[in-house]
Amino acid sequence: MEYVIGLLLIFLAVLVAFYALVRETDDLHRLLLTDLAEILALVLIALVATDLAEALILPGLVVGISEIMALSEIYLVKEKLTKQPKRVVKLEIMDSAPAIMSLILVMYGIVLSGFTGGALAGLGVIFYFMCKGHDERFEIIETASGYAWVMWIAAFFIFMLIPQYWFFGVMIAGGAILLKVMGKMSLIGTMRGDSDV
Amino acid sequence: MTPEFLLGFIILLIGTVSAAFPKPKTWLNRLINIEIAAWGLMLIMLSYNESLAILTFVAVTGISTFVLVRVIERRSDI
Amino acid sequence: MSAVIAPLTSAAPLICGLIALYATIRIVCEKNTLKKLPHLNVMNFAIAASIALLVNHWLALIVAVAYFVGSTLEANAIASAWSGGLKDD
Amino acid sequence: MTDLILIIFGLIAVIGGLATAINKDPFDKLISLGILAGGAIPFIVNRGYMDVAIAVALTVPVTTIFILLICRREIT
Repeated sequence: MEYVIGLLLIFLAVLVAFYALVRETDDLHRLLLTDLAEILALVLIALVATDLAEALILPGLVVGISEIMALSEIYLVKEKLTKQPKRVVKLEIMDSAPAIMSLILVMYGIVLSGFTGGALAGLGVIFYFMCKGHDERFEIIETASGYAWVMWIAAFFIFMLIPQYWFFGVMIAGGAILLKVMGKMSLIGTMRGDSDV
Repeated sequence: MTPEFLLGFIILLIGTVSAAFPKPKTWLNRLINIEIAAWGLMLIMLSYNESLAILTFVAVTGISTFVLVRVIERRSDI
Repeated sequence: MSAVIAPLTSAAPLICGLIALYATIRIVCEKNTLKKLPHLNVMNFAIAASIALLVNHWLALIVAVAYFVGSTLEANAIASAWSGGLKDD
Repeated sequence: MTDLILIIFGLIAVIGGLATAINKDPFDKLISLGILAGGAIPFIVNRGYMDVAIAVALTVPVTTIFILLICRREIT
């Protein structure tokens, strides 16, 4: 009963969103409406209401964030908006808050581990880079990414050769995906700023 | 029919309608109205006890908001 | 003794919720943006208190602290951006 | 008694959502979004997911600060 009511309401919402998407002509408005359509699709999955829903939502979120990033980059290149903006807003909060705030977020993300912890820690790192500025130290991120690959392959061999230590392998793989997601997400934070490369 | 389910659908419908037809049609208004729909989705996930999905969804919403803000900032600068 | 305390402890988050509802109505009815912010702070304090009183668990205290810090930061950021941000040259 | 508290928080959340949809000034909209968050977080706490509530309460102001970067007041 609850499932049927939810399904009817969500189809109504999808109809409204796609009607707006059809009527829209500006490209940036269409990009924003794509985000709305992603949220509505996730509601459709969440209505399944078992552990299967949770297992389906996580890949949906991964695909959604990568889609938004790729489409926004394509849009920026297509509209020739590649140079930095002139007026960058500075808030008073951005001098005092980010150190403690992003420290808490990164610590909590490391405790969670996996893609969830990587996204949370990546948000903290983006916040820190956005507020404090950055000095183009990409080689650290590349090194971390290489170690993450090594950890991943080590976890794979543990699964294959000594399966009785599976918990150790799960922990190594979780740490590796945390490193990789956090490094990739922190690259986004360096894209906004006053220093032109 | 838990209270979270009902509340989540009310907020989701408010957010969807207001994001589809924002009143002063600017990019900023539409971005903020999408946040309302995101809160509705979070409450619906809560009513089905999908806690890990909520955590990931909240973090991903923050990151995608930053990506969209970067696009809007450069677009409205010219 | 505990029979006397039990209705009191369950009435305390209710009072905090009513204060939050009153502050919400004041925010919505207020026209000036700058005058909305003190009422927003009142609502944040009331919500943080009722979070700490709602569930009998020690982690609820940490949730209340996190919500308190986060919402105060948010209100400060809105006020700072409304006044035009940090002027640097 | 707990039902009455939940009804009050649901009312706060719905008022916040409607006010966010109706308001026109971006700063008023962000303040109303704060009301919506304040109404929604007690539901997470009431279900018993304290770790999720900590993460949500810390992530919401970061998202608001991101949006504030493109809010400009028209200097009159």
